[in-house]
Amino acid sequence: MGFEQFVFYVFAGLLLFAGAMVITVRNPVHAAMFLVMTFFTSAGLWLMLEAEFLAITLVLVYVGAVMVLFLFVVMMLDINLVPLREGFMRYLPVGILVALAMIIMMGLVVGPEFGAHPVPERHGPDYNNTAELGSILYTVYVYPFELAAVILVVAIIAAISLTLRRRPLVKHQDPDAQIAIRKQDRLRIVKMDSEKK
Amino acid sequence: MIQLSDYLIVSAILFGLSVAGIFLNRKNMIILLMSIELMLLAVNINFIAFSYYLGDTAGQVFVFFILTVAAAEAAIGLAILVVLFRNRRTINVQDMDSLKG
Amino acid sequence: MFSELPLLSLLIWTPIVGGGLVLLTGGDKNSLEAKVIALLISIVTFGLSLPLWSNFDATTAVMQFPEWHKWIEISSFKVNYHLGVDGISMPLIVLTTFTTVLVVLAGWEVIKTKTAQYLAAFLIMEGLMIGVFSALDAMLFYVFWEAMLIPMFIVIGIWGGPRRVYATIKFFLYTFFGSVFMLVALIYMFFQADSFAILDLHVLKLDLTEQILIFIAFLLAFAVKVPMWPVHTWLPDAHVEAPTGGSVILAAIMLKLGAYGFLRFSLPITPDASSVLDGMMIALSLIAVIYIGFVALVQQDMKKLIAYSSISHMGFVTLGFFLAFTIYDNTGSWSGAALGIEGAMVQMISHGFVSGAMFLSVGVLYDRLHSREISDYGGVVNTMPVFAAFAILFAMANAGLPGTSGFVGEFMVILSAFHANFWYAFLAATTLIIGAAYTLWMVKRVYFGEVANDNVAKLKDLNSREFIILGLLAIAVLALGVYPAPLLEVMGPTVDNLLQHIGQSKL
Amino acid sequence: MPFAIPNYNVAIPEMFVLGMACLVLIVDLFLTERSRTVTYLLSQATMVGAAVLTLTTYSQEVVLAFSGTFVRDAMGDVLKAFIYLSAFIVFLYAKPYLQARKLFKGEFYVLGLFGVLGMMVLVSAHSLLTVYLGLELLALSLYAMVALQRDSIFASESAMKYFILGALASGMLLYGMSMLYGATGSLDLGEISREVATTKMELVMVFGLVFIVVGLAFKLGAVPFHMWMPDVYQGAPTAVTLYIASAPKIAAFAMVIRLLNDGLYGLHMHWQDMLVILAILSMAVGNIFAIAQFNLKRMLAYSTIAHMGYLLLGILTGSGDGYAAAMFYTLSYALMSLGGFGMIILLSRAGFEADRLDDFKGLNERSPWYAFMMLILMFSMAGVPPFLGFWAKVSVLRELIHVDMTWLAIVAVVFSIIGAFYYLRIVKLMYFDKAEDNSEIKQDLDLHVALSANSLGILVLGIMPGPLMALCASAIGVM
Amino acid sequence: MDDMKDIYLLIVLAPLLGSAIAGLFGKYIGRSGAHWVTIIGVATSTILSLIVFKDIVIDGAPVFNETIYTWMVVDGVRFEVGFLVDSLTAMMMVVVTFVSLMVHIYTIGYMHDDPGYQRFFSYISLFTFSMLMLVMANNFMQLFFGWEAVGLVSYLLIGFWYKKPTAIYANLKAFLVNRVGDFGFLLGIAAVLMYFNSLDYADVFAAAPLMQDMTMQVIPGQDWSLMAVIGILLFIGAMGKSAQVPLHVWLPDSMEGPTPISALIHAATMVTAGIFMVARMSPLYELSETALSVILVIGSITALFMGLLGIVQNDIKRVVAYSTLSQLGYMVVALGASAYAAGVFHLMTHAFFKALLFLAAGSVIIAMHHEQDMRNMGGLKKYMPITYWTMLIGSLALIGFPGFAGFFSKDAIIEAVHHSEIAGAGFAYFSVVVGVFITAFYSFRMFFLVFHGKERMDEHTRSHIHESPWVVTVPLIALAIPSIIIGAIYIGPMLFGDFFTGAIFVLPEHDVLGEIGQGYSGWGGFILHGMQGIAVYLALAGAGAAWYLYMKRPDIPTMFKEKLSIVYKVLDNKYGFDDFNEKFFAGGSRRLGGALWGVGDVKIIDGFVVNGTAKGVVWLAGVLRNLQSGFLYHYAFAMIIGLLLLIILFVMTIG
Repeated sequence: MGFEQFVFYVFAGLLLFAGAMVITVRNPVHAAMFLVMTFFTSAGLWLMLEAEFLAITLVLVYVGAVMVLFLFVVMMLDINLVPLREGFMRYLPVGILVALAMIIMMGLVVGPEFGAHPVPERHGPDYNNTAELGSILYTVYVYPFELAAVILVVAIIAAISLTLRRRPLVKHQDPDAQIAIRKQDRLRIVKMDSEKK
Repeated sequence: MIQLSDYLIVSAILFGLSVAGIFLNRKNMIILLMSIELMLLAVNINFIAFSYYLGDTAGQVFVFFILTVAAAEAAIGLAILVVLFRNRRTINVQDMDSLKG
Repeated sequence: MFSELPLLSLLIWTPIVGGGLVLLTGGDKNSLEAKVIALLISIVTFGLSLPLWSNFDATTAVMQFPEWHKWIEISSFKVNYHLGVDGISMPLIVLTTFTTVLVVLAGWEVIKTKTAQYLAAFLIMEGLMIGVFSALDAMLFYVFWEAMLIPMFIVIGIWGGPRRVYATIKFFLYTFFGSVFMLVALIYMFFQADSFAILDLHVLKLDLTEQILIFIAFLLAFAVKVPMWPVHTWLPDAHVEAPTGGSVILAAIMLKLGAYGFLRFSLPITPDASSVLDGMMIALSLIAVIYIGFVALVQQDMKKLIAYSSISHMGFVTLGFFLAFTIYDNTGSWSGAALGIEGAMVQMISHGFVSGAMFLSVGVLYDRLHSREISDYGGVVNTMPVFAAFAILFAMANAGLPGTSGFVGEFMVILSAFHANFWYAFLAATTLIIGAAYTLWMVKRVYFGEVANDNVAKLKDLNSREFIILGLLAIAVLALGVYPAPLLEVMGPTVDNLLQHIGQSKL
Repeated sequence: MPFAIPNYNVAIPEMFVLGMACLVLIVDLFLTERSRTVTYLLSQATMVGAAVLTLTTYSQEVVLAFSGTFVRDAMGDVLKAFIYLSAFIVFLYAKPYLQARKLFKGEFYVLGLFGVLGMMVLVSAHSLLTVYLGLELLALSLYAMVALQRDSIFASESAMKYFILGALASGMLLYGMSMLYGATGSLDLGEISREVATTKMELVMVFGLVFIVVGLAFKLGAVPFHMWMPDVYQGAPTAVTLYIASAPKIAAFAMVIRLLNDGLYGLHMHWQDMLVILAILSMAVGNIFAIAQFNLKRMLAYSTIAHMGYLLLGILTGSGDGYAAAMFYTLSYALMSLGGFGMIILLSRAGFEADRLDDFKGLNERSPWYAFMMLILMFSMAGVPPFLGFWAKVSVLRELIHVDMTWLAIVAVVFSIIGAFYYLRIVKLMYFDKAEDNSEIKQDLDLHVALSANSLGILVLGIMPGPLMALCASAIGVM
Repeated sequence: MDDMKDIYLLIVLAPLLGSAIAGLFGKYIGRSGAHWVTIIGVATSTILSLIVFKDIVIDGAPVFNETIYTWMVVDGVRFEVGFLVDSLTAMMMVVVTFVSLMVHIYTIGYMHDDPGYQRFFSYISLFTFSMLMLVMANNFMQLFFGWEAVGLVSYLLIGFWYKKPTAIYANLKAFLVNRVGDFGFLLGIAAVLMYFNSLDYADVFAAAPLMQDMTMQVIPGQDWSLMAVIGILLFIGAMGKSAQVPLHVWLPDSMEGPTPISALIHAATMVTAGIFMVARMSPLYELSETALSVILVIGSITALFMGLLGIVQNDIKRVVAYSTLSQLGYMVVALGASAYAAGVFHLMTHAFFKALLFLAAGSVIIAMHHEQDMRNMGGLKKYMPITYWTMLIGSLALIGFPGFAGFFSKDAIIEAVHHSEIAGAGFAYFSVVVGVFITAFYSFRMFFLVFHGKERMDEHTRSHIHESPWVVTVPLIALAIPSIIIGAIYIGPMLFGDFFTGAIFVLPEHDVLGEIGQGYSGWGGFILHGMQGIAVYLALAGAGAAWYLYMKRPDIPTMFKEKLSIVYKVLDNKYGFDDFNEKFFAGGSRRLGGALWGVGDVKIIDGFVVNGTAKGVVWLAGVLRNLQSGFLYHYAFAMIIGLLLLIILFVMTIG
């Protein structure tokens, strides 16, 4: 086993361990922490695959931003954790069974098909992953790039419009609406049979 | 040497874990979201592995976009979660059954 | 002058457009203008159908008054607006226009709510039914065929009796169930023939398995409509719950559509399958005649009784259609086969008059007492002698008395059945007894005897509107019974042509 | 790498919609509640403008742009035109509904416009990447729109369900895409198509295909990936349901064609079998479940599931005619569904959602005209001639029979009989029952006119379905 | 010949026209208008019929056989309406129109107070039309038309008093029983059409000999003679119309109708249609001894057993009715013995004297204020002399008193049967001979009970008894005359002469009348020959026995009734036919119908299949909807499991 393989197995092992922990730990904060660990370890794997830019992005964006967001929400919502774990053990066999079936099927496909794929030559030290990505991102993939921007805009709009509360905690009147209200907006006359005893 | 299939199998197991996560954490919305992040991570590993072994950068570009979109998705997802929590004071999936049948 | 006009199109669209007009008057109450417009339109339509008869060339079997326009044309789908009539369809169209006039009249004072909608539904239905009879393009046929269900669904559902919702949904789903398989069969054949033209389908070569499957698909559609045993149970419910007009149209025209389908589609398109499966068809027909006859005997509701009697009579129609092959197998000649088919067709027309008249008669009583139960009546002849005279006439026609139209078809079919097999004729002829039994027993209980109760004592005899309706039908019933030759003349060449066609195997 | 200026011309409609969406977003900031109509008008103008831009440059030619990530062809243009039309109608119908519920905010229109943009991207996608991005753009807009009614338990619950399941589905779709990428080494659909024809990695392809089909099935709402639909349709504000139920289905159709035909036609024999299973399940589940519903929106959701089953029938034939039939089905469905939800809006008013079946009781007495309009819609959905829905069903059945799958056609018609039952029930309620609620129907004139035009259009197209069929056929290129 | 055609048309249409006017415009033309218009119509027919009779029979004009119009042409077969007038037809026309005319006149008196006066005249004129259509037909289709039309009128007339429950029961019964006969008749016609490809008498008769050896398989594998099948099927029709056992049950009940109807339809004309038909079809029947045997046996059963029932009847009309049944049996026996001419001859004489008996009975009934029970009569002789004497003439004619019309015809039948060698002839001979005694017994039982002995009616009735008005008595007298003389006049030509040549066909080996005719020497000789036979003495013995038992020793019948209560009961129940029919056919049909409906339609087809499917789907929907649990994780599971299954399914199939 060469060094490379060793590193791979360490990262892969940690990745899978952390992944397993994410779904099994009791506390969402811990889960988030293990998720961070999966990001770090997979970033390591990506580095081995010469995807340096993405590895760094993963750490920066995901660990730095997304997971913080997660944690923030977890803290903010002040969730009662106990009922959320109910049924965990009960469904463990099913979960394992399904997951195993899925993994076996996937393994059966990707294992033999890609088992003997030629391993490419490593790039030399002058290889700049970021530059290469950048050059096609802004040329060949300029259209998707713009779209990604739009998606981010939508996300912003959505997040704001869903969560922004104007003047929170302040009760106020809206005379406009009060005056504009009509009887039939509030009141619905329902005909009912007189009750028979 | 590390084979392409090694990466793919790691990714497959990760995918399997995310599926198991959905089965196991049936009530906790947050972990459900995290499971989905795991699934996307599995996909990303696939893409990058392919990209490397095929010597084609497009796979990495795809991952780039997946990361972007997933971040946006997470933002919206969490926003919806917040709205939901404000309405119901819980994120227990079990309580979310006013629409059924 | 009529040869230049697109007569068939006019016949189809005048009532449909007219129905729209009536609808626009929006007469919600007992609106006179809606009624007058509707009556005018129905009379105009009837008038338009007369040149169809007078200008009809009874010496040929080709389609007359043809119209052809492209309708839908894309690479894999060609549907044309193709109309025409022959000796089979033309009399049925005239029957339709005639009956509609009566139906419009029949609802005159009776339908007090949503009159305009009621009348519009019937006019639209009329147009659609004429469309079914005159369509020469299978897809066009299907469109009319299915569209017709909608107004009927509405008519039964809105103006029907207490169980109308059950009845009308049953009616719709039953018939819908039958027809969708036909749609599949039609499309299947389209790809074989690259045409939806019915006449092209007639000459389409099909192997026996295909024919049998297609035959069964058609059978489902037409058997439900006719209706044949055992898919008949929608009819009594629909009839009982429908308003009088609905019952009349249902019995007089709609049932004929199924029978017409057998002639237009099943027999000529799948002659070999018809020949293979004719035993089943005959068996089902005879079951309808006898089984349903006995069932009719025990009905307590007049409309139900007449409904069952309709099924039984329609059994004769299907019997007549499918005798041909057995006749050929048993006697080695086609002699007697035309008798069966034409007999069945006369039976269709006659049943149109007779069952229509009987439903109208029940309607007359129902309008007065709001009951259809036989036991609520008795001795009606004492208070309504004129009406009773009509009712007995129609009952006699229903029992197949010579001199009335009811006799002609039954007589011909039984004669033809004898050519096929003694026992077919034997079983068919039992209707002479059973038919008379259920009809006259009802007459006895409803019309004869002492005045049964105060309600009957208060009955008023026919008013002039009712008199005209029943009178017209009585004339039709007697005329057809005494002199059926003109009708048969019209049908003759077409039926001969049909027989010649089905005599040639497609295999 | 040399940088070539991309051919922007073909994407002008997209750019226009994007620009207008941003404009609306900004303008809306400066508007008061009262003048919010400006937002509405601008949105409608966007749709009209986009339609003009698309249709004036319509051509049968296939143009690839942006390094092959974007394709413009006749099918895309026609579908886009109908997407604009649907969105236009949605905006129109939605207005009174939103006004009555204090939801008449800029966000609805902005998100709606971005959603349209997402659909356009999806329609014109020619790369796995653009498919994914278009899908997400659309999906994210929809998630947000569903949750827009923030104080509604139902809306937020359904948004959550929609979101989680949607994310799961896109995860699966992505996994499939990764497999495809691995097997073909390209994201470009044209390239993939060529590779599929030659590659030896059939197993991986089919493996990836399964995931892709799952993703598509989710978007269409095919069983068993349909379960979000009833809840979302019911839970979302009707205006949003209206939106979800119409235009996105057109886009989903395009997505299916892009992926399965443009990219993976070589695997037709495999995806055909998958679609057969999905189609049968969808028709069965959709039609049977719909019977048990008491909520019209929910019932229409199940009916949509069934419709998607029929739609799949057309696609699974794998022939141009089949696609044309499916496209015809999609457009017909969109029109009918707009009408159906439009009727709910028509009968609703502030504080009252007319989404129970019982709310339609006695409509014929309250308003014969709208009862008649609804009757047209219901019979059309049931597939009864002479309405558009009939021809839609005929078209897909026809193509099924054309490719010798008559047995499937028979299965389909059997389920359509079951389906007819619940549509009839609506007609029954409207025509045969007494009204529970006799209040007058008060809505703006434009809604009345549009809804009438919508329903009558279905009748007119039912009588004259030829042009629309021909349009679909020529858009697919099988004239 | 054209003018003849017009005459025939007029004969037929005159009563129809009268009927239509009286029926449709009865309200406007009033009572006298109604009877005048119908009587004129029928009188026209009668006079013209007599002219035709003279023309054809006396002057020997050629047989008329022409088509009036073509009803329809189908499949190369012409269905036509046309007339065949030969001696048989001419005779029937005269009988029908004459009796009908008498009945019309009589009705003026009999129905004097009835509110349905116009309707009644309309019906009987319509009947005349129908009956003429029947007898004048030159083809089977028209025969069937007339056949059914007379049935219809009979139905209407039996139920004329539609308020009477018994009347409307009887008319329904009559119609249905007749329909059973028609059922066979129609099948017979169908058989004729199939094998002869024509319904025209002339064509069929001409082709019949060629068909003699043809067979058909009614039951697969069994070859039956075609002629026998056709003959029996047609005869089933005759059994219905001419009330032969077991289809006789309607005739006694038909007495619920007004008496003129009983005379006209249920004695003189309609019921003899079957006899006429068989005689008309003689060219066919001659070809099948099997059919003739059947006819013979059925006829003799009817003759004997129906006569017996006459003994126990107390209703005056029912006695006459059973005598009619019995006499019809005689006629049928004659037919079966190939003595068609004798049968028709008896038909003719019977028409007169039986009409006479009915009308006379009607006259009694009028006098008794519509009381029909003989136990409440007696001693009417002094009140109603004309009725008395005419009734006596009728009775003597009926029992076959030498010299009276009935004697000739009945004796001829007895002789014919005696000579016949067809299977069953022995039994038939026994029946007809015993029948003579029985006939005489019940006839004179009635005669004595009505006109002689104690006056058993109540005071009120007695005070009002008087002879009937002239409109009643004139027809009685007019019918009494032929009842006496017609037999002597026509026995020669009809039985032994060439009266029916060309109309009735008899094979030489069946020609019993020919055998008898060899010894024939005028009507006087026939009487003398008759006196040597046993029949005359039996008749006298019967009449004497009636006198002894009912006038002299009325205690004996009462004693019999007690001692032989079983026999009496059987007779009183009319051998149980009615009970059996009521229970088995009527009740059975209703039960069967109820079962088919309740079980077949309602339970199985509707309940189980149709609604069951609908309910099943709805139930399924209700159950399955729980799958849509509302829980997000269930939805996700569905997706994941769906994915997994798809993977397994598709990846496995490739791998």
